[in-house]
This record gives sequence, C-alpha cells and structure tokens, in this order.
Amino acid sequence: MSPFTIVALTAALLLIFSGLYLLLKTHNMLRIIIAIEIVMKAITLLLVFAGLMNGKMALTQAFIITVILVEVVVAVVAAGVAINLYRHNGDMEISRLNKLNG
Amino acid sequence: MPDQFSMLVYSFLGLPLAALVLFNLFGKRVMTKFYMPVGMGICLVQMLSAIVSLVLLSQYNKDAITFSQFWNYQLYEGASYFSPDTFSFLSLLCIGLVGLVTFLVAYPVLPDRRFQFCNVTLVLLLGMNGIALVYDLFSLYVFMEVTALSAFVLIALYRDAKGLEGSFKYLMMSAIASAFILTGLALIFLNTGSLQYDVVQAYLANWQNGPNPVLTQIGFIMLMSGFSIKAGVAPFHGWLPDAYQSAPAPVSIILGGIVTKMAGVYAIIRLVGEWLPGSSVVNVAFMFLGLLSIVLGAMSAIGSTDFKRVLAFSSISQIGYIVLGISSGSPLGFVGAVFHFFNHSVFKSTLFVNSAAVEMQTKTTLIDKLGGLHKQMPVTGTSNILAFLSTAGIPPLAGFWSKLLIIIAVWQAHGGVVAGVALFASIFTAVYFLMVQRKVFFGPCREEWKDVQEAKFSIRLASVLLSCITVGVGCVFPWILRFLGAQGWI
Amino acid sequence: MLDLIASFISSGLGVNLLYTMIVIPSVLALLVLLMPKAKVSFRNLLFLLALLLNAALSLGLLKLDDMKLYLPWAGGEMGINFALRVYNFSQQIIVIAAFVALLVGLFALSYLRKKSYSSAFLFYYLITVALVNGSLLANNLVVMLFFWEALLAVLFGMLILENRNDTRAAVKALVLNGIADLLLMLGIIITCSLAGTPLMSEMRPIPLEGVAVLGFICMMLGALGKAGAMPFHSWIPDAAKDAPLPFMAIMPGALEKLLGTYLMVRTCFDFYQLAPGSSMSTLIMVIGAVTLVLGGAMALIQKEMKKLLSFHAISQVGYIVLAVGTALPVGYVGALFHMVNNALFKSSLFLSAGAIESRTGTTDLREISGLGRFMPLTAISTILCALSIAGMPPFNGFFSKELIFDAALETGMVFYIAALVGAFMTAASFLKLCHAAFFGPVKLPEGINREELKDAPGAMLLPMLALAGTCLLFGVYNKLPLSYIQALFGSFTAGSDFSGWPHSMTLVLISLAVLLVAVLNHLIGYHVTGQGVKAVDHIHYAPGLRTLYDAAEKHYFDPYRIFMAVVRLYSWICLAIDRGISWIYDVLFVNIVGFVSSVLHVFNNGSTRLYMAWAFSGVIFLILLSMLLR
Amino acid sequence: MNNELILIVCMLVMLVCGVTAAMSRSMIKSAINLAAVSVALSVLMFVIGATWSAVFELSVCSGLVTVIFISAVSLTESKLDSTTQRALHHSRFAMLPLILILAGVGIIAAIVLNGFDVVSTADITQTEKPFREVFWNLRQADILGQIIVILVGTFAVVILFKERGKKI
Repeated sequence: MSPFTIVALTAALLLIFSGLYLLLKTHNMLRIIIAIEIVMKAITLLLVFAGLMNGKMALTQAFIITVILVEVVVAVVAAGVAINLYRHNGDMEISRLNKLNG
Repeated sequence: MPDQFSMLVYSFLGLPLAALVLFNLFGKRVMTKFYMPVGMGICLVQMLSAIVSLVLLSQYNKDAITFSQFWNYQLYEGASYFSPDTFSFLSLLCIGLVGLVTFLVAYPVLPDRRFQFCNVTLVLLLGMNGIALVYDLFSLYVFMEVTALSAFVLIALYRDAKGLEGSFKYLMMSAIASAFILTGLALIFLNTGSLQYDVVQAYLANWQNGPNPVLTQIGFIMLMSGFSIKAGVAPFHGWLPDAYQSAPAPVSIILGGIVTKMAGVYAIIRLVGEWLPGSSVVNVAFMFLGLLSIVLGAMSAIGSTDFKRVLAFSSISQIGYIVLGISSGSPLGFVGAVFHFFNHSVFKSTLFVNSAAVEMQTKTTLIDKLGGLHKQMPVTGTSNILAFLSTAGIPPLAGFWSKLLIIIAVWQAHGGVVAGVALFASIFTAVYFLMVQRKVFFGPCREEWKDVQEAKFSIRLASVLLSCITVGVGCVFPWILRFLGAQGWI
Repeated sequence: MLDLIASFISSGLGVNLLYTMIVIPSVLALLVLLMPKAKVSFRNLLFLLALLLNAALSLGLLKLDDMKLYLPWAGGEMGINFALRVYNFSQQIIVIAAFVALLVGLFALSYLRKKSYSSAFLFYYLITVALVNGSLLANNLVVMLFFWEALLAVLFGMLILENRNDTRAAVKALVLNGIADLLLMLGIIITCSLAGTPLMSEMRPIPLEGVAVLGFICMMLGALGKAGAMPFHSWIPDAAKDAPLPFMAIMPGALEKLLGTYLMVRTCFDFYQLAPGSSMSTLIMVIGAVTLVLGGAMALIQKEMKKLLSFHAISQVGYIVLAVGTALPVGYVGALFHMVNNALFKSSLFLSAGAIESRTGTTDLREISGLGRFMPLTAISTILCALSIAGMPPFNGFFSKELIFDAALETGMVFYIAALVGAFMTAASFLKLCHAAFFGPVKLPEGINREELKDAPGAMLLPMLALAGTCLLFGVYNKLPLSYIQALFGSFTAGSDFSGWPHSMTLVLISLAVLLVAVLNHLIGYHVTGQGVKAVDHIHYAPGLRTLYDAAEKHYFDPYRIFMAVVRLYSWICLAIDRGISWIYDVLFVNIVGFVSSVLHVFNNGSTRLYMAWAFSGVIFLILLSMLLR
Repeated sequence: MNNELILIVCMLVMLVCGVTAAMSRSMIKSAINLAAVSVALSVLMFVIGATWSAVFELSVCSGLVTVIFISAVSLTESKLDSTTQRALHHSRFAMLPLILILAGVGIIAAIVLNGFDVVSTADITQTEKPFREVFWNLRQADILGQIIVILVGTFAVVILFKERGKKI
C-alpha cells in the first residue's frame, strides 16, 4: 500500500466528485464545460494510474492522446452550442433551458 | 470463406469516407444535387453488404469476420481491430435502413443546408458503423463519441433555440456518460491490461477471483451507468425526450431509429447479454431498470401533448423491453432483445417518418392542434396504424414476436410477476398510441387542416417501405424462429 | 299407386334419401327466393314442386328399413358426426309433417297472393320443412340441436315478416324459445355425458337418479318449449295477432307440436326411464294439466278467432304432455295419436280462419256472423274440425282423447277431472266459435258487400277439406294410424289393442255427458245474451273469475312478463356492477394514470439539473443494489 | 522515492486547482485554474515517462482548451456573471471544500482501515513495445476514430460558429 496509490485514488475520486458537483450546482453553461473538463482530467489521472499498475504505459499513452482529442472536440462543440444559446437567450443561465416540454 | 469477401467489410467505413472526400472536394454548386442520392446509395450499399455478409456468415458457419487492419497485418495483444459478428451485421443492416429512410425524408424536408446535413449524417453513419465493427472497448468509446458529437451537431443544425437546447442537454448528459464509461474502462483496463472484447469477456467471466475485484465492480457499475445514459434507460433518460423533440424531422428519425440504440443498447447487449449472461446481480439490476423504463416511458407518454415527445417516451419504454429481455440471461431473451432492437428501429423510424410528414404538412406536432388527418394523408395514417400495432405487440406484426420472446424469457428467468408487469405495460402502449392515432389521424377534420396534402413521394415511399418490412418480417417470423432453432441459437 | 312411387323412390335413392330430404327443400328454397318478381307463377310452381317432392320422398322414406348414415363432421372423441337415422318413429312423423306442409303450403300460395313478403315467406317455409326433416332424422343429439336452433332463427324471421316495426312478439318468441333451447342444450350435454355417446341409436334408457334427473328435466323443458306448453306458451297468442295465418297453421299448429312431442316421447321412452307414478311423471302431468286447463280457460273467453285458436293450440299440447307424463303404454299411444290429430285439425282450423280473414278482412267474432250462408264449404270444414277437436265421436279427436282420459284416470283422478274440464272448455269455446261465425243473423264488417262475398277459392278449400276429411277418416278408420303408432313401442304395448271403439263404455259416457253439459251451457248462455259470440260470457264475467280473467288479459300471469321483470332487475343489477367496473376503468383508472403521468411530467420539465439528479440516483441505485446482492 | 513525492505533489496541485476552478467566481480564473490542472497532470506524466501524452496534455489541454474558453468568455462577456450571480455562485459552492475534506478523510480512512490495496497486474517478463509502434500499428481503429472526431469538430465549427444570416 503505497501512499501514491492512496493519493491517486483519493485525488481522482475527489476531482470527479467536485466536477459532478459543479455540474449539478452551477447555473452557467460555460461552467458546465469546465466541470466536464475537470472530470476528464480526473479520468486521465485514473488512466495514468491504471497504466502504471498494469505496466502497459504505451497503450495507456495511446488511450490518453485519443481521450484528450475527444475531450477537446467535445469542449469545442459544447462551447459552440453554448455561445449560440447565449445569442438566443442573452445570458448563460441554464434554467432558461426549459422550452421543451409537452 | 474466400479472403475477398472480408474486403466487403471495408465498404462500411470506406464508402462514407470516400463520399465525405467527394462532397468536400468539389464546389457546392456542382454537388448540391448529388448529396442526398449519394447518401441513399451508400445506405443501400451498406444494407446489401450487411445482408451478403450475414448470408456468408451462415454459409461458412463462422462466428465473425475478423478483418485485418489498414497497414499492418499482425495482431498483438491490445490491438484494436474490426471483427463484426452476426449481431454487428444485423445492426449494420438497421443503420443502413434507417439511414436510407433519413435521406429519403430529408430530401424534401431539408431543401437548404443539405451540404451540412449530408456531411454530418455521413459522419454519424461512420460512427455507428464503427461501433458495430470494432472489437475493442476503447475504440467503441471513441466511435460512441463520434456518434454523439455528430448527433449534437445535427440536433443543433438549424441553430434555433429549441434545437440548441435539446443539443445542449444531450451533450451534458452524454458528457457525464462518457465520464462514467471512461472511469469504468480505466478501472477494468487496470486489471486486464487490454480492452479487447475477448480479454474483457474472459476477465469478467471470473472477475471475483481476479485482481482488484472492488475496483472492477465500481468500474462495471460506472460502465453500465454510462451506457444506460447513452441508451436512455430510465432513470437515466431525462435528456432523451428533449433531444428527440427538438431535433429537425429527419434527424429525429435517425436519432430515434438507431443512434441511441447503437450508442447505448448495443453495448449493453454486448456486455450483459453476451459476456455476463449468468450474472444474477447484473440481471436483477437490469430487470429493475428495464421495468422502470417500460412503466415510466409508457406513463409519461400518456400525458404528453407533442407527437414526437410521445414517440420519444415510447422509445424509452421499448428500450426497456430490450433491456428486460437481456436481463433474462437466457439465449431466448437475447434473441428476443436483438429482434426487438431490429423491430424497434423499423417501427420507430416509421413513426418518426410519419411525424415528419405531419410536421412538414401542418408545421406543428402538437397533438391537440391536429385532428382528422387520415382523410388527407391516408398512406401516412395507415402506416402509422401498422407501426403502432407493431409497437403495442399485436400479432402478426413483427413487434409481437420479439415482445413474445422477451416476455417468455422473462417469465422463465424472473417469474410471472415481472412478465405480468411487462405485459400490462404493453396495454399502456396501446393506450397512448390509440390516443395519438385518434387525436391526430381519426375523428373529424379540423377546419384549418382541410387543405393539407399527402406527404411528398419520397416520404411516402419511406413509410411504405418500413411498413412492408414490419408486416413482412412479422409474417415470416415463424420461419426465422425455426431457422434460429435449427442453428441452435435458441 | 302411392306405394309404387314410394318403393320406386326408396329403391332408387336408398340411404342417400336421408340427406336428400334435407338438401332438396333447402336448395329449392334458395331457388324460390332468387326467382325474379315477375315470374310469380313459376315460383309458386317451384314451391309446390318442392313440397310435392318432399311428400313423395317422405313416402319413399316410409319404405326404408332402419337405416343409419354417418358423415364425419366436427370430429373428436365424442364424435359429433353428421349422423342421420331413419326408423319407424321418424318415418311416420315425417310423413305427417310432409303432408300437412304440402296442404298448408297450397293454402299459403293462395293466401299470400297479394302480400309483399310472399317470396321470403315461401323461402322460410321450405327451409322450415328442411330443418324439421333434419331434426327428425338426426341421430346425433348435437346435430339435432343444430337443426333445432336453426328452426328458431327461421321462426323469428317468419314472425317479423308481417310487421317489421313491432317486433315485440317475435322477440318474445325468440326469448322464450331461446331459453328453452338453452335448457335443451344443457340437457343434451348432460345426456350425452351420461350415456357416453351423442348417438341416439346407441343410447339405452338411463335410470332417473342424481344428475340424470336434471338432464331429464332440461330435455323435457326444451321439448315443452318447442311444443309451446306452459311456461313457454305465451308468445303464441301474441304472434297470432300479426303473423300470417299459414305460419300459425304450420308452425305452432302442426310442426312444432310434432317436433316437441317427438322429443318428449323419445326423452321419456328412449333416453331416460320414466316410471309411471314417479315424481318426474307427476311433475310432467301437472305441467300438462295446468297447460290444458289454463289454455282452455283462456280460449273460452276469446272473441277473436286467431287468438282463440292459438290458446287452443296451447291447450291441446297440455293433453299431449299429460298423456306422455303418465308413462303408460296407453298414454304414449294416446299422446302420439293426439299429436297427429292435433296437427290435422288445428292446422285446418287456422286455415279456416285464414279463409275467413282473406274474404272478410277480419277474424273478430264480434264483427262477423252468419257466414255459413256465403261460405258453406269453409263452414263445413270448420265444423268438422271443431267436432273433432271437441272430441265428438266418430272423429279422430274423440278416440285420442279417450285414450288420454284412460291414461289419466289410471294415474289419478285429479288429472282425469282436469282433462274433462279441458274437454268441456274446448267444446264450449268451439260451439261459440261456430255459432258466432257461421250461424245467426248476417253481420259483416264495413266495406264488405253481401253480394260479392263468396266462398274461399279452391286452392284454400282443398287443403281445409282434405285435412277435415282426414280427421274423419282417422276417426272412423282409426286402426290405420293406431296400428302404426302401436308398432313403435314394440313389446312395451304388446298384448293390447288400442284401435277400434274405446273399451270402457263408462268413460265414453262421461265424455259424452261433458259434451252435453257444454251444449247446455252454450244454450243457456245464448238464451241469456241472445248472441252466439257471448254464449260463455256468464263464465267470463262470473264473480271471482272476472278479476282473474282481467288480470290474465293484462298479461299479469304471463311467465314471459314475470321473467322479463326478473331479467330487467337482473340487468339493472348487472348494469350497476358494470357501471362500477367501468367507473374503475373510466374514472379511477384514468385519473390514477393521469395523476402519475402529470407527476412524471413535473419530473421531466426540462431542467437539466433534475435530469442529472435522476441519473445520479440511478447510479446510486445500482451501487446499492450491487452491494445488497453480494 | 523522490519520484513518488513529486507525483503526490502534482496530484495535490491538481486537486487544489480543480476545486478552485470549480469554486472560482470569475470565469477567467476558472479557465486558468483548469489550465493549471492540466499542467500539473502533464508534469505527472512527464515524471513517469509518458512523454507523448504529457506533450499532448500540455499543448492541447492547457493550451487549446484555455484559448477556447477565454474566447468563449470574451464572446459572451457583456452581461455575464453579474455581481449577484457571482455571490450566488459563491454561496452555492461555499460548502464544497468542507465536503471534499470530509470525503477525502473518509475515503483515506476507509482505504487504510480496510487494508485495501491495488494489486499491480504488470507482467514483468514481458517488455512492452515502444509507444510509436503501439500507437500507429495497434490502435489503427482509434486513429481512424480520431480522424473522424476531428472531421466532426470541423463541421461543428463550420455549422455552429458561422455568422448568422449566411447560408451554406
């Protein structure tokens, strides 16, 4: 039981938790994207940890690079949608997103 | 099997890529007329290839066509390559079919933005084809992201408030799902050192005795939650009605018809149905999720006032049936779930095609505003009835058989109460569909809809084609069952 | 000559004759129906040809020995095969039915000349003949039930022909007969399961114990319903008001009685062992006696010829039921003889009423009088039949009634007295009828010219007279029918001969005394009121009886009415229950669903935070579940 | 164990910066904190020898994503995050550090008390192939997926960021 394992698991879990907490609590669309990014960072940390544990660092690096790419594109699309919504609504308030019901 | 045939599989990825290059290489002036026909052609070729591959598989008694990679022929451990099996080809067939219908409907519905629509739809098809073809969980995740991203863009195609809103909600939930899936993958990868299907399957078969069972358990729960969000299984379904309702008409067809199923249900079927058929914990969990989806979807659909939203809730309910079938853990339930997968993509596309026809002709999908359209739109109304009956599981339509298999399997696995609830909920299915049918198509024609015309030819063609498949598959289903029995799959 | 034709037919067709009897009238019925309106005479010819063929074939049938025919039908262990059988019992009844049908059919052609529904009526008529043949020939109880029920449908069709707007009488007939047939169905199920076979020819008489009693009662009630005895009688007087008279003559007058008696006798004699003096026997005799007396009593006061006759149709069934109920050889023979006689004189009397109606436009005895001068042959025929029904020697009615009196007396004095009372009422009412209609001062309804009033046409007179003549023939030469009838029962009636003059002179004298009392009563009544039609008013308006009669006229005692009241109460209760259930479905259920749905809508209101909360709760649920289940 | 100390420090920096990014009232500060998380992560990767992913993390995440954020913030700056909103935001997240500390203590206590350990599954006998070969030869499907993801990104930019009123 190395301190590294403890800290890595705890840090990843706490980061994921705070990311999801932000996601759940915030009223701002851009902060949602930040929350997603925080969670992704934690997951990257987890992936690194997994690679260290199973000794397949090269494969892990390939995974991480792909994840980073996907994450960036998600951020771009999310920012694009958020900016368009801002143009419609005039602010980034997430509770304005209530037009769909019926 | 002759090696040349395994080249067939390249068409699933190669053709859309080639079309993308073609579209963007030449100017829009030249290509405008060709976007939709090329898309349709690609979907047709995909359907044909899928059918040929299915025939080949059964001809040569092979489980899967493993085809080599693009520039290297050696397969190391941890490699990601393509190995579609029967279920993959069935999904590819569904993708081709729904894609074809989408292009058929988009042809008259989207006179502008064809360039954008066709490009992104082709990417969407690529993503879904990738999901069906790959043999590695991480690649599955990547293609899932491709699918989801192109779906966000398609929903927000018109950049109207509703579309953007639905897109953003889908995006948020999908991001959470991705996070869950990746967490799960990381924790499983920690133990296996590879994410190839067979490695993960072998590990999951005996995970309790493997290293780090706690991490694996957490990882598996995360994985399941992520896939459930993508599939729209209750209680992870929140985004689904909004996304379906807000999307442009052709986009809701491809979303409701295939995207959520490829993005979520496909993985659930693979993981739970194929890899963990005997796991009682997972089966009980999915039994609860399936029942909740069935009941919640049906109940919510009853109170909905928007045609597309009713269909969205119905999707939740039907996906619940698929999940319930998988949760039985028996081969019968698996076959039932796979067929419900196919049937649902057929009849749900029909219904969305009809909603697109109604929306195009009347510019609204609010049920209370519509009424008495059957006289003006007989083809749409009739195919709608057929699809509804198939959804509700009325014999001899296709939906009846798959539901029957599922309910029998569930009865055997979980007892009569669960099967009874599932059966009872299908009464609700009939209720809300009859309600919609009565309010939209039957009854006296409203004054403002007196001059409504029947939908355009290509839309009618699409709904007639799908209705024929529903009826035809329903009629030949006993033979399909016999064939499956002869193959020893049931 | 007839013999020659019969043997020719039977040798030619053999066992095929059995289904030919059913097929030929049905096919010709269709042809009659499809014949164009313009070819009326051709249609009539075809109709007559069908009836003639039927009569000829029935004669041919007479020549066959005991024969059975099996056609596989709805298979199964119990083998509901299309089994037909002809043997001496059915042979004779079919011949009687065929000849009565021929004669009444001839009359009907003339009667229906100006009616719009004639084609449909003729079609129904032929179908009826086919179905009657079928039910008499059936050797399988289920097949018999099939024909039996089909007959009910045809009956309904014939009843609504004349008056399509007011179908109350038809519905009444349908309901009463339907109940009877339902009971019969139950009885058949019990009988078949007890006997182990649905084939009548295979059945051995079942002792009346336990379930067999129920089966017996159900079968008998079914038969009684067809015959029109109490408590299934009340549709007949109602139907008489509107239905065409040939219908009254053929269905309640003749064929239904034949069928009902046939089944009654077979039930008591072939399927079950009805012992003389047993409680079941007494029950049936009570039913018979009550039918007889009440039918007679109601007939007594009627002043409308059709109604009077229809009440007599009920009353005469009472005699038959009474006789069958004795379960004595003399009773069975008497019942069957009376059945034949009843078919003859009752149809003839209905035809007379038809003739009078077709000439004067009414059969109300208060409006017509002294018709004998204008319609002598009708009068003769009517009087002959009246004498016959009243039991005047040497007519056939006398001999059959004597047999029944004999049987009744042997069983109990009460039944004998009831039979005598019935005889008195019959005689009195027919004295009234004949007196009022044919004698006395001439009185015609408005619009009928004295000079133009003629006797009925030949086509009407011929059947009437032929039937009346047969009545006389069967009375004078009663050995002819009785020898046939006696042969049916084989050893059961061996050693006694019922033909010829009744053996007990005392009984004959008592019967004649009753007739004399009836004549005296009529004379007194005539003397008091001065009108033939009011000759029995002193009985009608006698203190005590008057209220009863009033109540009966208002249908207070109608079993149908009581039954319908019960049905209405029952249906009201059912409706209340049904309302309750549909309230559960329509209101409670819908409200619950609506409520749940609206609650779900609140939880699906577009708030992303709520959606995420859903999803996270799902994850927590999965984690908890996996922890719980480990 | 110098190495391990550096790793632990990196992770703690990640945690602190991540929570700060979540709690920060200003969007720009959030973005910068996020970049700091990325930097810490890439340092961590660099230390354990995952050079390629470290470079990617550094360039793409801490570079590109921050640029995207800042441009998005500047595009939507005007009425964004008024003072009341910020106060609200602050009050919403005031409890977060406390929760996190409690949760962290709980998790560590649970791990230590239960004697929970993560078993290494590394196969020492097998030498791993170099990253270049793994990435280019083994993960070809991923590379195809990446190409397609970039395609989607391009289309998304074309569709979502195009000026209004223009039709394509």
